[in-house]
Amino acid sequence: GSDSNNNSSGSGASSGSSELTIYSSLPLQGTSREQSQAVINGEKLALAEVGNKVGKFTIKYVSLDDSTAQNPGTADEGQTAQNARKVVQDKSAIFYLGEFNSGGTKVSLPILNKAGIPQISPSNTYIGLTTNEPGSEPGEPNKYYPTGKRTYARVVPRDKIQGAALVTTMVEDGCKTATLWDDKTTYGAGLARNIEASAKAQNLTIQDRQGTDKSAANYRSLASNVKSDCFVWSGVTGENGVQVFKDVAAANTTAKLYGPDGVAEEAFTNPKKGGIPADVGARTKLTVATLGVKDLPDASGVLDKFKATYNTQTVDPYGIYGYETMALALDSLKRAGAKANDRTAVLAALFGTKDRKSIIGTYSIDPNGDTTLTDYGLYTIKNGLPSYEKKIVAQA
Amino acid sequence: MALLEVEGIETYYGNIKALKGVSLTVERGEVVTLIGSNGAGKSTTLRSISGLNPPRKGSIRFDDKDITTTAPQDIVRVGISQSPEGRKCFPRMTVRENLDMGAYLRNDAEISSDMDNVFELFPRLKEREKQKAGTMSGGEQQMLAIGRALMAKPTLLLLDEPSMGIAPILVERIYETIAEINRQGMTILLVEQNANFALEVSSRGYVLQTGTVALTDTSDNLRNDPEVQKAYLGS
Amino acid sequence: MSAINSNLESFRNWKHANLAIAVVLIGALAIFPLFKPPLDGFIDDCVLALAYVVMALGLNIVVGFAGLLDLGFVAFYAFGSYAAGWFASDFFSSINGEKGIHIGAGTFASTLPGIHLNFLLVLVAAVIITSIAGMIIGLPTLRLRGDYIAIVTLAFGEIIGRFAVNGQIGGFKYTNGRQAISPVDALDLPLLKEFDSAFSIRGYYWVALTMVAFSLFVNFRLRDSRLGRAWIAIREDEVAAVSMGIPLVKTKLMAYAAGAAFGGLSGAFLGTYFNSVNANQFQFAFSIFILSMVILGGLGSIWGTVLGAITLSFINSYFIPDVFNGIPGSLGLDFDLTQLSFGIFGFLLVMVMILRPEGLLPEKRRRLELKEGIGADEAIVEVRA
Amino acid sequence: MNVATLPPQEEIRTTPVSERLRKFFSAYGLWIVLLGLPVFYGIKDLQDEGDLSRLGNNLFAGLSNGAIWALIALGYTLVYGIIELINFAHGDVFMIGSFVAVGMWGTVGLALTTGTLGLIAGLLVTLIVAMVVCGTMNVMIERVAYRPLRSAPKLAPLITAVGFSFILQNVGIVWLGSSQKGVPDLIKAQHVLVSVAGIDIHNSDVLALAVTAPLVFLLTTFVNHSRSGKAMRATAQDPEAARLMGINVDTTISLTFLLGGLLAGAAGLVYALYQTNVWYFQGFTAGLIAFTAAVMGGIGNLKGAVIGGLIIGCIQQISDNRIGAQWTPAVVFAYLVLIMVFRPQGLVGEETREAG
Amino acid sequence: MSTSGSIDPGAPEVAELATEVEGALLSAENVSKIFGGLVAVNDVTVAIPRKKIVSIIGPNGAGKTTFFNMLTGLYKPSRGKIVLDGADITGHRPDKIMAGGVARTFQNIRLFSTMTAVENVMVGQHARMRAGLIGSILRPPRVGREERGTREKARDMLGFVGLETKTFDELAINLSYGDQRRVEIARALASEPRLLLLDEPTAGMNPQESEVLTTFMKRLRDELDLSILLIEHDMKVVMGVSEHITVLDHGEKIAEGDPATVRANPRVIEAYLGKQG
Ligand SMILES: Nc1ncnc2c1ncn2[C@@H]1O[C@H](COP(=O)(O)OP(=O)(O)OP(=O)(O)O)[C@@H](O)[C@H]1O
Ligand SMILES: Nc1ncnc2c1ncn2[C@@H]1O[C@H](COP(=O)(O)OP(=O)(O)OP(=O)(O)O)[C@@H](O)[C@H]1O
Ligand SMILES: [Mg+2]
Ligand SMILES: [Mg+2]
Repeated sequence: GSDSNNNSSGSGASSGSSELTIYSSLPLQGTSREQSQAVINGEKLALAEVGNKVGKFTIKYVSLDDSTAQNPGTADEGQTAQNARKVVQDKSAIFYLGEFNSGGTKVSLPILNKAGIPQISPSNTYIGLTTNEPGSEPGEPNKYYPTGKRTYARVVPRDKIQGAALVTTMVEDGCKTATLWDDKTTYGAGLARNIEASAKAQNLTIQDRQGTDKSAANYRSLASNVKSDCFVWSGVTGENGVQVFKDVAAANTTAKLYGPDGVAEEAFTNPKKGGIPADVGARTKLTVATLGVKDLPDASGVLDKFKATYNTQTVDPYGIYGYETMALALDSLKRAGAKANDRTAVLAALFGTKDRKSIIGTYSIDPNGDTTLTDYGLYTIKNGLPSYEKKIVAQA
Repeated sequence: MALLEVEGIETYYGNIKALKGVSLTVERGEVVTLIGSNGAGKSTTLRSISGLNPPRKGSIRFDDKDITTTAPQDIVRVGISQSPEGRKCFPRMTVRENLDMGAYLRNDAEISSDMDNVFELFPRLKEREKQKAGTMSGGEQQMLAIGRALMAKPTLLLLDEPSMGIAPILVERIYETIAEINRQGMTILLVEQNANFALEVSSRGYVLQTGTVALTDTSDNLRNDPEVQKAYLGS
Repeated sequence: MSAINSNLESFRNWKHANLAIAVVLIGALAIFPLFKPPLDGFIDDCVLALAYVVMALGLNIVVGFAGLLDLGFVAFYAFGSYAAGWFASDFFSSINGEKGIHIGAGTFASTLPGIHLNFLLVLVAAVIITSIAGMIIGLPTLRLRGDYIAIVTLAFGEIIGRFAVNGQIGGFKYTNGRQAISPVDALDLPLLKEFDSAFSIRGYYWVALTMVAFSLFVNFRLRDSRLGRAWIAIREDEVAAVSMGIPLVKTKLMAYAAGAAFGGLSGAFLGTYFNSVNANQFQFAFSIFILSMVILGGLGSIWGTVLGAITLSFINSYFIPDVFNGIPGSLGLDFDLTQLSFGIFGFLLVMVMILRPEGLLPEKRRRLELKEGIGADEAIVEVRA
Repeated sequence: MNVATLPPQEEIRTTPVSERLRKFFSAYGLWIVLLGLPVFYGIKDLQDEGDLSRLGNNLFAGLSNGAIWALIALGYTLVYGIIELINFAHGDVFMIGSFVAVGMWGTVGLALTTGTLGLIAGLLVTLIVAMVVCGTMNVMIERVAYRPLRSAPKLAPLITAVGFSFILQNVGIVWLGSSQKGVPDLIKAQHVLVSVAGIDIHNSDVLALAVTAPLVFLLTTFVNHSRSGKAMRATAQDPEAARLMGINVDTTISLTFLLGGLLAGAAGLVYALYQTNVWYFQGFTAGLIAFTAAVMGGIGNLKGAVIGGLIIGCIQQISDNRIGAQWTPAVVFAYLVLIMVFRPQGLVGEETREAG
Repeated sequence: MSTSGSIDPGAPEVAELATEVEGALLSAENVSKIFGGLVAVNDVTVAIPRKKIVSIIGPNGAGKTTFFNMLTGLYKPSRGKIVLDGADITGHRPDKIMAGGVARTFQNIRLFSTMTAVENVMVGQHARMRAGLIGSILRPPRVGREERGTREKARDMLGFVGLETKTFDELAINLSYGDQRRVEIARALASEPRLLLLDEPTAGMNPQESEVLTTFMKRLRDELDLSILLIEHDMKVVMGVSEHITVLDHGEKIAEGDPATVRANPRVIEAYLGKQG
């Protein structure tokens, strides 16, 4: 049987010491490496901004890899579980920031939940992790919370919101029909389901529903079937997003092209960095859960610092999400005050987040752990960079 | 100076010492035969000479050059070719291509007339010129292996059990041929189980026993040696 | 030195040497977790290693014993894992009017919809499914020779991986694709309380160890049996084997089935242990990973396979992430080695193989073998199997 | 004990129907398999659209795509033919070829604005550099990873090949990151050059066929007719006998790897121009496809590799276009399995004799 | 060694079933084998009586080995019929035919090279054993007994063919050529055959060793009541043991009869024996 003297379950008063550890767990090998790296950069930046200190506590940052050489590019189930257990064992652990992939979170969440460790994901959008709204599976989300208490929050709005944002934009652009492909990841397939649902609600006809295989050399044959006004791809750059857009753009020279935050990065937008060519970029619009500086003046300072620190022209949305993940964690610790080493108190603080003014807008964390943020920014591509157009008012 | 001088060679398979100091010489223009029972080291001696299993000790000189550690392909170049044990034809090449391979290092005008000679010796090969060697019968492959070795037009020809699996009528032919090409000037070192034949065509012979030379003499003397008769010739 | 060697040699030749090694080893391994914290990362690595040992022992039957190069072993991992996913989770949530089917399921699992069988029943299901799958996959390879077998098994591995990713044909959903079937019921055995991996993984460790002991037992028994000899005969020379009265079809299929069963066993365990069955896992690289264990350990050698599996598994889950990647940190450098782990893994494979071409612990037969590079020879045309 | 047990009579006599079926399938099965998809969709197209241009487009695109697979498959088959090694690193050598080519574009200053002549000259330079780099690398890999294992068990080099595949992939990751990188579309790959009978011929198609056809021709001529080619074939069939013919086996094997590498390098460049994207994993995927192509055609057989590559190209296009990209790998491999069932030695593989 | 008891040639039902050649243990009736355009065996009929040694001789490429391969099921005859003890076995699988009592050796030795001599011979008994997958794993007493018995018998067989005890546990590949031939014969014998097919068993043996083998074959026939079908180019051996000889040339039967008749046949002399025969 199992050992019972390790009682970190539920209310774990962590260590008496003044050092707390925040773990991040992301796939550092394979195709997701770049986005993971962006997340880490954001997290480190946010931590550096507070000088690695919250109140009397010193914060240590440990980055774990949830992929393995044998299973790169995504959360390896074994490694993810091991990461979670590693953190459970660490009495100084106070936050677990991850996973990148919703599939990975399904593994780590139940373990961390039992130990009562607060978890924030920088990127999960899958609905079923927090709610049982349409698009989730039966039994979700309760099956991920064996203690019955919520311990998981996320800074990115769940798919439902972005799906609606994308469809709203397409309809506004005058599309009657759309082709929808997804990359078959938890993220891509989940978002696609929400796009479909939203499209139905807004009378946009989805003509062709396909899943792509990222290792395909090209999608020319598949693209020759695209006959609709609009094309939307629900996936991330790392799943061969650039090629998808190039081939669709070539096969159908008039369709308007749309992508989610999964591709709102330079690797996708900038031809010099391997992104789509400028003429395709000119036809492409993206949605990101971040508003531009003109609608969110507070963010500009952080963005500039980010650009300076990491020497880039644009900030990958995942860099922003990473920053906000850490910022939210630190904010919760700060609000827990002297009890920042008490996981229960920190959880209470996390779920007590109200009207937080952040780099991605003002939001609260609802009882499910979801952000109340519904603001999506619409971006076009200028000079190889995502350029903020306007705030989308989604017709959810 | 003898054409081939093998001096005290010791050859191993892994840690097994197959040759324990074999010495022999072959004079230019001779037919010399090696006899001995199974596992005595006859094939190993030939393999050592042609460089497939270089000896760890001892030396091999050919035409006054040391070839002890020379690579097999270079040994062919200096004029030694072998019809190996187990035939080793190229299974997915046709009969003709196999013979062509025999002449791989040659570049003279006589290749095609030499091939005709081989075909004359083994009409079956001519008949099956385009058949893949791998589909030939055992004996047919043996013919091919001999023919291929002849195609190299070597100074010294090493034959490892050329009569194995060959019909009696052809065995005679092969031995006539050996005598014939020897008359034309080729030196031959012959390994045979069929000692009766071998000693008939050769001038001298060596008897190998468990990796050493047990006896050497002229072929006539060996044939009449009661020991040899009893052990190798059958009564 | 030579005295030690000869002692070692005589021990190796002792009739019960394997039994003795196994008993001592497994005994020692059984008590070791008690000296470690219950959630220790090292035990975690050990559980994985043990599960891989079971896989590798299975593949060793197919590749090592019977000489059938199988590049699609991942298929059995997939089937085994899905057995756990299907029969021990809420995946089929609408079954039985959303009330679920529960047979010997744990207390928490009993409250969930879907099919929830006891872990032992899941294992049985996994073994049955994978054995059948093994035979079906084996069928088209029967007339093939040498490396053609490799590609057909590879093809099946890929096809099954693809089916796992797509997850749905028409309206019927049979996997959750890359979105994972999760969570899978915690491991619980009759008479013991549930093994909750959030508090202790010792239970998992012991179950894995038991599976290894079982696999070792079966492997040794099979190797020294009529069937084991038949496999080796087929590996050496199919024509001679069939001429000696060995039915090729049946004997090969049994190798596939037996090998697959272990893949399934381990797959079901891993599905349970990982608490999730994700189509991402079922990639060609996994087949290669397990195959490397077998070859690196010493093809056909049971202890070699065990050692190979442990070595590679630890390189992958302990050495690279926990030791190697920590090197810059301990030197005070801010250099991230994780992006090199892939290459390091490859480099180690190359090094080990070049240093020990015969494998870490070569099969006894191969140690005795003086001549190298022998094997079944040229093709046979017409054996109709 | 009764030794004379014979199988029961029923087993002896096959029923005429099943016998006839068996005969039928062994005679026509392969053709049914090969032609199944195209004929089915051809009829469907005729019904739905009244002409065959859609199928024609699929097949033509398939041929040009397949040409790239063929180039890689040739390298596989050459190496397999000579040392019976499934060279898993080959695809990754090809990947490095692409990376080198793309890197060279930058170096020699090729960009979208470069004029036609400059482009051709630049690409020729790139082609040569990519070929040379890959050829050399392939030879070096053989030296380091396979030659020391010449006398080891047959599967040992398979593992070093996998090891090198990982190493090269890691080089790719460090070089250009871990996701696909779009590269400048120098030749306007998807620009329709001409349209014949409803079939669009793109720049990329012309490029792929124009590079592949002569290379394949040169290679097959070289292997079948040159002295070194003969040496390669001989070494492949029996290295020991080859040495007895005066062939330097090591040199010949190196030469084989060199040729395979050269082709991989060429394929690397063509791939980059054709697909307009590169990534570290492309070699692995392409390698798998090329290996499949080589086996489909009859492993060790040059003609077979080319035919296999072209067939796979066509299947992929048809499947992408009709069945859906998500099923394409499954369709390709299912095809392979079926072909193996009907032709165990591959499409143009040779049979050899039972040695009795 | 009690194989003899297992064969009951006089059993009435067997006699009834016997076709074509009365009382023959095995008969090949008008069999042909065509490879592409090449007729390797053409319409050959051979009957092998019980407890007799019959030889097939003929020039290289005459079709002897091909004929063997048809008898043992490795090749399927293009035409014709093969009958074993009254049962038609044409086109049966090799393992079934072996189980029916026909064992063989190969022209190029085909031992299982990484198995010891004893193990090789144990494989020969495969068809006579019963342990299956489950039995092999659980190893009930029955299987244990069978296993021990098999090993015993293998050692007996190796002794019988004259292998030295100390080489019993050597790997086959490390044995000398002659010993490998012996192990091959022991392996074939271990299957308790009624008919033994030997393809050039003396190839690579010296005349002295061939003589020993000749005696041995006679012993097999007499002590184990075996029939032997022999392919051989060594006329001393062939003439010494055979009771009946069939001569093939270009796939066709050109002569048959007892050794003296065959030896005197001018066609045989011309095609095969040469002047000294
Ligand atoms: N490849 C090998 N590996 C290990 N030992 C070998 C090998 N080849 C030969 N031997 C051993 O070396 C010794 C000499 O063998 P060799 O083949 O030279 O004998 P031989 O005289 O040619 O016999 P035969 O008449 O049987 O051909 C034998 O003891 C044999 O067992
Ligand atoms: N698979 C095949 N394809 C084509 N021809 C073949 C095949 N197998 C055998 N042959 C041919 O059939 C003929 C008979 O071969 P077989 O091996 O039966 O001869 P054999 O009588 O045993 O000769 P040997 O005494 O040389 O062993 C030979 O000419 C051979 O080339
Ligand atoms: Mg010899
Ligand atoms: Mg023969």
